[in-house]
Amino acid sequence: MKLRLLYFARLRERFGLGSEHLDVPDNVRDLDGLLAWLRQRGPVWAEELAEGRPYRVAVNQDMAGPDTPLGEGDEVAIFPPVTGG
Amino acid sequence: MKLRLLYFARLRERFGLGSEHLDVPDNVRDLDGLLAWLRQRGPVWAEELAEGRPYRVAVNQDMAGPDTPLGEGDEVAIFPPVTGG
Amino acid sequence: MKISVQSGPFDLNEEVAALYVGRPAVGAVASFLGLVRDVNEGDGVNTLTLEHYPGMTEKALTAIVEEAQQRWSLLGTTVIHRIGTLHPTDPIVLVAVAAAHRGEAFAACEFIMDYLKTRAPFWKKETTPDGERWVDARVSDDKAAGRWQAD
Amino acid sequence: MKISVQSGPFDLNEEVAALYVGRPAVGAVASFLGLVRDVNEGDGVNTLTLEHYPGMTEKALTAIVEEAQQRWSLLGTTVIHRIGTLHPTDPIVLVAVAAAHRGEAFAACEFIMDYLKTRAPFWKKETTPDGERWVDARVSDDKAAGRWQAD
Repeated sequence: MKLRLLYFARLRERFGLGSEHLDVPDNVRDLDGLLAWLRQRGPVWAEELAEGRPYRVAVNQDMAGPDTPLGEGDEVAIFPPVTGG
Repeated sequence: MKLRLLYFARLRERFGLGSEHLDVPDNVRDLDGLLAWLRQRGPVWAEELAEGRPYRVAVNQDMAGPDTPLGEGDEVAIFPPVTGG
Repeated sequence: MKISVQSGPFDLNEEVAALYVGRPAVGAVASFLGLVRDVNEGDGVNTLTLEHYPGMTEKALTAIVEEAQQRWSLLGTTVIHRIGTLHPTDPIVLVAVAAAHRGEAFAACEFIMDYLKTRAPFWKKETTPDGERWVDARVSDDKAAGRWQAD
Repeated sequence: MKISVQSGPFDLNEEVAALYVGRPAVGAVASFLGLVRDVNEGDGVNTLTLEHYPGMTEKALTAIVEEAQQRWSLLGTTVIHRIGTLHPTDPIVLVAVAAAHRGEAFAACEFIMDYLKTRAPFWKKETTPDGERWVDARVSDDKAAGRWQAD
């Protein structure tokens, strides 16, 4: 399944990239699965995306939870809690 | 005792005057006494200053109640509930 | 603290800028603009005339702002209230409050408006197609002011 | 509803006037201006850089304003949020709400700010004398947004 990933703010800097196209294995079906897969990419990923860390995920620009299903072409954004205003 | 009386808004129009200097009898010692004395002046005064009517009184520019004592030269203002803003 | 009772208009930019320009501790300015509406209690309004009690009005507004300053940590407050004859869409009142954070600015701005509505000696007279009439005080304004006493 | 995410400044007079000029049903405009402070968490701030999520930011702000419109009877709403690098005393955000009466305007303005602070994808990075740092989300902002759910 092809996904577009976006990273913002501190996470963009920590991962060293702002966006990427990913082709994830078939067993990645929801957000929980995607996060588990991303954590395998290296220590920075494992650390920043560990459970309990303060990050948020949006799928197709709507806030999403671990059970949110993923589909072909979805835009998934991972970012710290927001601090605008 | 000499007082300066001020009337505002609807009461100013009803009484037909905005301010006056009054010399009230010695038995007028507080606001309650002044109001009783003013009610004797005629039907419009009796009606508008009847107990239970929605008017407010300030003595020397501070909101006052029936027990507020009056002294020589005090400025007493009588007016409807305020409606600014 | 700036308090002004005036017949002429005021400039919102100028008043709000005076609260934060050159004052980098200010993180929030909450402001309220009250305007003449063309309808009140179901009737058309052509003009609105504001009467006040010179002297006591300024004193009452000062007391209201001082009470707000005691309740919240404020960095500046402006209250401007117009008097005389106004027309629909004319600004009547501006309350602007500067603080470090938004919660204080919002609360103080609303508090000042609620108290102004019930404690500052201004009276409104409307001209409608049926003639002139004095605006009656609203029970909801007493309720709005009363809630600050439950704190 | 006007929603703008922009790097340039905005004119408060113009934005507020757009909500009431020629619209005599409007009796109240509550507005909030958020500004860059020169101190945060005890440290000096030289610059503040705002990052956002293009597309989602506008979508989130629209959803917040729509929710406010469902909760209160509003006559107009403007939300402007700046991005890029700003300096102390620079305006960051403007929320202005028009309504017939002040209660609705105040409540909706504060609601929009509270939700913006917790739901709109913006992130602040500060430059202090010790270097750059990302601003942490405040627990108090979550609390402020949470109180609207108790209604």
